[in-house]
Amino acid sequence: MQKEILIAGFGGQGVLFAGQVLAYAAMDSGMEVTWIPSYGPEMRGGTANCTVVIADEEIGSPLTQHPPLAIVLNLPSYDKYEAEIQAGGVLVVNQSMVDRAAKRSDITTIFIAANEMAEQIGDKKLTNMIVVGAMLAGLPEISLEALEQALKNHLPARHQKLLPKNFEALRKGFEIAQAQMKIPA
Amino acid sequence: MQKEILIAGFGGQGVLFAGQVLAYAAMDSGMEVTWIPSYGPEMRGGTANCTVVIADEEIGSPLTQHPPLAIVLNLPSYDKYEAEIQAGGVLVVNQSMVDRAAKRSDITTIFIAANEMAEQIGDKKLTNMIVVGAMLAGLPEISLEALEQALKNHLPARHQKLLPKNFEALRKGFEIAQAQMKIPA
Amino acid sequence: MAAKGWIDVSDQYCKGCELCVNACPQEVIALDMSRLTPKGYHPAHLFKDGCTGCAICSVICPDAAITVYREVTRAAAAA
Amino acid sequence: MAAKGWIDVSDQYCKGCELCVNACPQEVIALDMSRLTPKGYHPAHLFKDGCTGCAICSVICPDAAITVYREVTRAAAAA
Amino acid sequence: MVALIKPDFAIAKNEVYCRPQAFTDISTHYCPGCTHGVAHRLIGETLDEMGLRESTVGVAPVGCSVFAYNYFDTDFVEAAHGRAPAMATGIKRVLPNKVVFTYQGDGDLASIGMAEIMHAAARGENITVIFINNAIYGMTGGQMAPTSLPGMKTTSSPNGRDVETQGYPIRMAEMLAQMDGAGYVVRRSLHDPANIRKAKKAIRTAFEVQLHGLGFSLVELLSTCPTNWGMTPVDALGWVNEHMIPTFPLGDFKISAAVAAIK
Amino acid sequence: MVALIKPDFAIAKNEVYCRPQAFTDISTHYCPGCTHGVAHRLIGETLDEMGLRESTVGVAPVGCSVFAYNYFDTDFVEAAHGRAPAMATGIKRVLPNKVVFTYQGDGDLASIGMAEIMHAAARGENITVIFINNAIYGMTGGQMAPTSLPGMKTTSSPNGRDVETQGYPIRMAEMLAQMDGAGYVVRRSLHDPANIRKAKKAIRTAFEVQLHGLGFSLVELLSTCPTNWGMTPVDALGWVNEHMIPTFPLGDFKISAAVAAIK
Amino acid sequence: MARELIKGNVAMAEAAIRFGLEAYFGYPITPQTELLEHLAKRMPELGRAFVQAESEVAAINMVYGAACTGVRVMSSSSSPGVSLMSEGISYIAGTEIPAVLINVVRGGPGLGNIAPAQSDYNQAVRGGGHGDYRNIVLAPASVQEAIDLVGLAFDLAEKYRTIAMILADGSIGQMMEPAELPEMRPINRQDPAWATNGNPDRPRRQLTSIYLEPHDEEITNLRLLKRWRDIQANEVRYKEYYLDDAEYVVVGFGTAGRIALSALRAARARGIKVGLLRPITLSPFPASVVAELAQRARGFLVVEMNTGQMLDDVRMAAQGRAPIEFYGRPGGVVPFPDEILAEIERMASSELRVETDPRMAWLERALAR
Amino acid sequence: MARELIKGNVAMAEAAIRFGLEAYFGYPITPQTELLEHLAKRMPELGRAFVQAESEVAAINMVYGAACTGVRVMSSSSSPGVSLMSEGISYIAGTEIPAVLINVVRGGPGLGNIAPAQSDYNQAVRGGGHGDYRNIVLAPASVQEAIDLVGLAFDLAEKYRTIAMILADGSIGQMMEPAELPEMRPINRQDPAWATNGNPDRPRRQLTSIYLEPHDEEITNLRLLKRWRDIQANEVRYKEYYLDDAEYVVVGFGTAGRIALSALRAARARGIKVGLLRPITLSPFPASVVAELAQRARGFLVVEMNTGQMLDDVRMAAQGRAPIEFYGRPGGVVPFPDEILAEIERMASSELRVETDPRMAWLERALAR
Ligand SMILES: Cc1ncc(C[n+]2csc(CCOP(=O)(O)OP(=O)(O)O)c2C)c(N)n1
Ligand SMILES: Cc1ncc(C[n+]2csc(CCOP(=O)(O)OP(=O)(O)O)c2C)c(N)n1
Ligand code: SF4
Ligand code: SF4
Ligand code: SF4
Ligand code: SF4
Repeated sequence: MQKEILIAGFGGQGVLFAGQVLAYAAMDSGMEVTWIPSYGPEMRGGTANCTVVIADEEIGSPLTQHPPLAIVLNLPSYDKYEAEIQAGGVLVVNQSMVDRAAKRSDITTIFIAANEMAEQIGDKKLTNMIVVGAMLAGLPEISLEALEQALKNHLPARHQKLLPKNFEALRKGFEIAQAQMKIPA
Repeated sequence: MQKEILIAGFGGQGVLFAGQVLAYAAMDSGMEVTWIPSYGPEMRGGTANCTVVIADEEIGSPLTQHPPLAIVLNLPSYDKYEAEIQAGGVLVVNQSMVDRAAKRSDITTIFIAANEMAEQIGDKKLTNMIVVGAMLAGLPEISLEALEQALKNHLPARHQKLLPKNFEALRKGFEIAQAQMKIPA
Repeated sequence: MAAKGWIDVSDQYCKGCELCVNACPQEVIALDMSRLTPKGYHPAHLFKDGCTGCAICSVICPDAAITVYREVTRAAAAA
Repeated sequence: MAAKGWIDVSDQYCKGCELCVNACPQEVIALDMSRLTPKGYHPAHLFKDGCTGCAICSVICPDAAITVYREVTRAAAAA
Repeated sequence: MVALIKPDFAIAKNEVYCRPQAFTDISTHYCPGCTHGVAHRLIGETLDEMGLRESTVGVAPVGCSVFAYNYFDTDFVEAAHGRAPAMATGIKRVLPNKVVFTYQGDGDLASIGMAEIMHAAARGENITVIFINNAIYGMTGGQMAPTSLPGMKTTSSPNGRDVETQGYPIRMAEMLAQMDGAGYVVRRSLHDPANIRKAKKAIRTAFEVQLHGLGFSLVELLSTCPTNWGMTPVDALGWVNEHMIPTFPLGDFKISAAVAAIK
Repeated sequence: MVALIKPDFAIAKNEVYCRPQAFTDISTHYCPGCTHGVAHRLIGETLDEMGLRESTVGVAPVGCSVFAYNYFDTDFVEAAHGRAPAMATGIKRVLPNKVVFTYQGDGDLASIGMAEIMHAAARGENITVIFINNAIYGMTGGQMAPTSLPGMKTTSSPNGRDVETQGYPIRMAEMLAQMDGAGYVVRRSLHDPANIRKAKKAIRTAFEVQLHGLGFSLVELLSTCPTNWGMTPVDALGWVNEHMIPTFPLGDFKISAAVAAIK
Repeated sequence: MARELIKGNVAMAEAAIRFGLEAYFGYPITPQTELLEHLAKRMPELGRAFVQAESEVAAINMVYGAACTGVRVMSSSSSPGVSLMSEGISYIAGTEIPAVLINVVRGGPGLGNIAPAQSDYNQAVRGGGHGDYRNIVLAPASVQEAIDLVGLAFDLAEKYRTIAMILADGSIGQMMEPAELPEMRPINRQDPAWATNGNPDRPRRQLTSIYLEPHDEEITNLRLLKRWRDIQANEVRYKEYYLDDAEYVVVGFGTAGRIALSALRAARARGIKVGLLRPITLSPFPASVVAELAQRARGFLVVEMNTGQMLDDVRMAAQGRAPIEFYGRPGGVVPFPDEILAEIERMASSELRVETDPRMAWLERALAR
Repeated sequence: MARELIKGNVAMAEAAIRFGLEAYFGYPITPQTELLEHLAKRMPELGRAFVQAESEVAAINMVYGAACTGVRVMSSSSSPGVSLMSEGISYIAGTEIPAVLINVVRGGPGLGNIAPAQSDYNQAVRGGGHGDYRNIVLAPASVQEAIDLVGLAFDLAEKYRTIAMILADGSIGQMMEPAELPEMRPINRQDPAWATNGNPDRPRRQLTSIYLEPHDEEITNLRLLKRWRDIQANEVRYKEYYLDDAEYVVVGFGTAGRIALSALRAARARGIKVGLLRPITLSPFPASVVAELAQRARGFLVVEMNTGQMLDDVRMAAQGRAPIEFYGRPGGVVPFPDEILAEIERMASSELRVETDPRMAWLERALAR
């Protein structure tokens, strides 16, 4: 088994941490994993993305051109990556920053208004956890529990108090995605 | 035809210029020639030497281990190079700085008290011209006239007035060497 | 009567850094939260009357985004 | 009565630069033209009486070639 | 709140300020509120006013201003980190009648480029140097610079610059003023409009010094790095005033007699 | 003239001066009368008097003093041209309790090594630098140095140093004194016994500064190059006095409060 | 110790500390900076030496000085910075003292960019500095391997009194992977017989790279080469994948090598008998392995993130016994497995000849693209 | 013009002037210094730019700046100084502008000594700097050739917008030979389409080596390699001696090559059919000539004043078709013809095999000596 997950958005949307949480969960579940960011000279307002690869054997390339799974948090990323997803793949789209419909029908696109939902839960920093939760619906290799455990283990001490809200965000995202995918819970 | 001439002594004895005069004469006589010095960090009191190669075809190595011809202006050089001369070769020794006899009988060694002779002529800077003149006795390829011409052409303007004395030095050296070699003029 | 002024802020250059907002002595500049520039910033704009065309905003603007105009009063014209 | 002094100049180190000759206040040092050091220099030496052992030569010598001695007068010894 | 209507007098002939001619129409990559942009603007305005746009060769450094060559409508080259003064020397010696200037940050000029700037000044190299001192390495993400203040937290002095092991800030203007070859060496700040105006005057003088062939000219500009200082652009201006100026006093450190004469 | 007879009192116990213990018995390669030798002697004597021979690591430069490591009976390394202060930093940071000193010429320290010496001083690196200023490149045969005097003829300024194109002499001691990290920076001369004695005092103080951990210490010594100046050793001393001292005034340029306290 | 998810740059820095690093000297440069930043924090905590040097020139000469004292010392940089170290590297090699250097390679030449590249192979392997010397060069392909190679680098550097350089790339430096760090190893300072550490009660020691007498320098050059012979004999390291029955052999190091592995699996899935040789020691190069493979392989495919540098070593080792093809992505472009798969298929389905210059043949294809 | 007896260093300096050198930047170093000193005198006389830089780092960056203006510019140094130029050289290569450099090689590594050596071959040919680029490298074997190659270097540098380096050695630099200098060529400044010379009435120009987008850097790398392909195709230069009927081929460049010639004559006198290939362009290397010779030669003897650097290029070109032997004198030792003669005789009288690594085989012999 090997699966690649691409996560893309604006700097500041928590793209890199979202990927790391997935990576931690995969590692703690005993899988091989790589996480690699796009990096550049210090400049504000740019886009950021990272690729997470999980597998049950030694991982070759940490990058892939056509990932089966992806999360896009803004319109530019959606425009850039929608075409790259493997047929049959799953794409989670942050509807709050995207004002258009899906162009592809050969992939499962999950629309989720992550910003608003995050603010409902009470912290818009949770946007990334909502979409990560949603992604799990298409990523059976990582259980919701494993992800929560990963957060417990790796969320910096000063943020531990935020764990409940993070869990809530994950669950919300997961449930909505499941609903959209019509996969019986 | 190819012949190598090694000239060695203390810095300040005019070793390098002696070699250059021979090189100029060879060049002006239409031969191929190379002149190469030993060079080192700026330090006084060291020994200096140079090798001149003359030939009638493209010259390969500008250096040789066993020259047929050599001039040594002091004892250390005599001790160092006497053994290296080709059998049958000619070695001109500045007797003024050397207090021992020749060790080899298979080469022609010409002893000449160059310092004293130079001072007789009136300028101890002429020591090198005396031994060069002597060397010509063993170097038929370069005529005394050619050497004098070379001096005329290449002695710096400010030293031109010294030409007559230089000529005298060359001749003196040449004659004594011829006498020692018993070669009919 | 204070000179009358106006500023145009270029959407192409403005990065919404608020240095002009802070520098404007008349306090008539603000970021326009209702608009985003192509680069995704809320640009500065005049939000009320009172601009004297003193051009201080253009002196502090790191992105040369501001063009400043001043009405030429009869007095000034005559001088 | 001036202190009596003496210098030994090492043939191994002396390069005949004459700095000591020039520095000696008593003018009792000269190069010994009758001798050559292994390196081929004429070494410095005391050429007449009068060395006070002031050690100025050793202060200027670039090659630490000079050893200076001074006779200990009764006065000095007592002190 | 209703949007204001643009008045009729807001037309070209009534412009009191507009973007310099010497600028290209490329928007800079600098972070919002970074005063690198102000420094650029002052140079652009000066090139306009002195009519030098078409006879100038600029030398960009390695640093956040590495792309300076994109923003000025003049010939430009991009130097190796710290070597802009050497590169400018090469250009100026071949083209003595052109105006040659370098634009350098503090890591570029005061750290890796120390030898090149010192010797350009010692040679009295007839070039102009605009030195942006923001007390930090911007481009690489906020490491300590030779100009970082004692105790200043950076990514390579996480507990604050410890002068015992990491040394003291270097005052380059004062240092370079010691060089006989230096004609004009001053320090200005970009933290408010009044100081920005003074900075511009200094830049103009520096270029005039070069035009008159009066030797090395340098303008050190205290500048901000909101991003790596972790402040808003506005707060960053205040930080320059409160913390940098005490360590890097503003002033004229070298005005040679010849320069004084033309001023 | 009869040779004098060595008197009986000329025995060990009556020695007023003899060759330093800290010297090896190797005769130096320096030209006759070159005051590099005097500088070496003063260092040797100081190491003796302070008992540092067995706890010192010296750093030799590239220059005529490249072989300094042969002459001192202490551990020694030989640095790349101009980088002795960096190499010394590497050693001192690992061995803070050892005495580390560099010995550098003006080409080494003031030309190619400008950045390393300036930053060693800025860091307040706790090392001692003996800086031999002979206004020329000795080892390579007499090219112009950053310290060559205006109009001075060298093999790379055959018509005399033209300050317009070749720049002005750099006064390193004055320059380095500007650094907050510098504890002790002075200039002395080796042209006569009185000055040589002063030079030795300064060298001793510099080592004491290091032992007390009071930061960067440097002693600049005006020195001769009879060979490349084309003078007799004696005339060369005079030339230092008449021509070098006016451009490189002797004096104390930096004595930090802490250093003043121990003096 | 437990596996943790850790970034390559941080992993190499922390590994160096645990393997006994006593002094670090460096200068910031992307994509290596996290390495310096980690040490800026950790070394002072541990009372060890950390200096942000004024430049890479100064950094390498600080390393030179510290190395002379016999402790474990390191510097790290990226391409342009390593070029500035060339003279110092040559001095260290000529002085025969141990030092560890890390080059997190970026796109070049010149300022280039900060993306992952392998274009400093020649500089690292053929020696960027002047004079006759060779450095040990190690190429990690994963964060775990990067950690392990840091330890190996220190051991080999000390064993052979030489420079050991880790040639990583931006991707190794920036990637996070689960990896296990070694235990913190206590520092026990040795006093190697050559170290100029100012210790009393022994004859003075000197360390220099000068041999004014050509004869002495020649002896030194031969001593270095003799040592290199031993290194070649004892220290070659590489990793093999599916080589036993391989008809085609892909050769790639570091990131290019691990990406090739993905392509390999796909190719195997399509029934192509292809294997992978991933050199870990780029210098000494596993020449004998290549020579042996050349006897039986139908063809080689060399894959690099440059325009073909290790390619020369493969060609020299193969001595014309098997055809060699090249595929490269220079300038900071990281190839995708699909591209390499396509090359493997092209190779497996075409008539290969030894004659052609693989680099230029590839160039023609690349320009055609 | 008449032949004059002239020193190599002075000859190269004066030749550069007559071929239109407009700006020189350098730093003194033995055995190159006379070159700088000659220009220190002549350039100001002619109103051209001469700067004794504060270091080689500064010198190469001054060259970089002056080269951007499109005039003929040069620097010269010797081994350690050239190492310090590595970063600047990489920048110039990445910016694609012409410049001429002269390396009068001395013994290394490190400070080494000042005697003649050829141990910077790898640095010059494989590029001491970071990133993918190649320089043209020319190796003179006589003063006359040094003069001619200075002219060629300027022409090729401009034709291909590249660095042309002359790799001489202390012996070429210090030797005097009769030679003919070119006429003084009048300077007529061009305005190449790329030169940043601040001229009015045209769009601004930029010269940089930065390509932040990997894709752009890749295109640049390929453009450089394409140019290199043309250089390889058009600019290979070498000299042949007695190759027509040669059974054995000696390969040597520069001083080693001309010394081999003496040995060759002696060997011929003893009836050994041996010829000499003396590469003049070390880069591009005359690989096809070697390949062609490998078809018929019984064996090669590579002779270098180093531990075997060009040797790799000969091996790569021969592709195992003929046995290759090596003889080297590193560290500043200049071999005598007799030594090479002995090697030729050894080769002619022994069973040669391709397998062995010529460098290590030679090392064993050298250590046995
Ligand atoms: C030789 C070399 N070393 C290091 C770097 C990495 N680097 C790029 S910019 C920079 C420092 C920039 O700081 P500064 O000069 O203060 O300019 P700023 O970004 O703050 O404007 C460094 C270290 C490089 N590009 N080249
Ligand atoms: C990188 C490098 N550049 C140049 C040289 C050549 N070189 C050796 S010593 C020296 C200058 C010596 O002058 P200085 O430092 O004043 O010392 P001095 O010989 O006068 O005592 C130079 C340029 C070198 N060895 N290495
Ligand atoms: S200062 Fe300029 S960039 Fe900043 S907000 Fe005002 S107009 Fe925009
Ligand atoms: S000063 Fe020293 S070296 Fe010079 S002559 Fe006197 S004793 Fe000899
Ligand atoms: S990082 Fe700092 S210096 Fe660089 S552009 Fe941003 S604010 Fe300006
Ligand atoms: S060349 Fe000059 S500096 Fe060097 S040893 Fe001789 S006199 Fe002293």
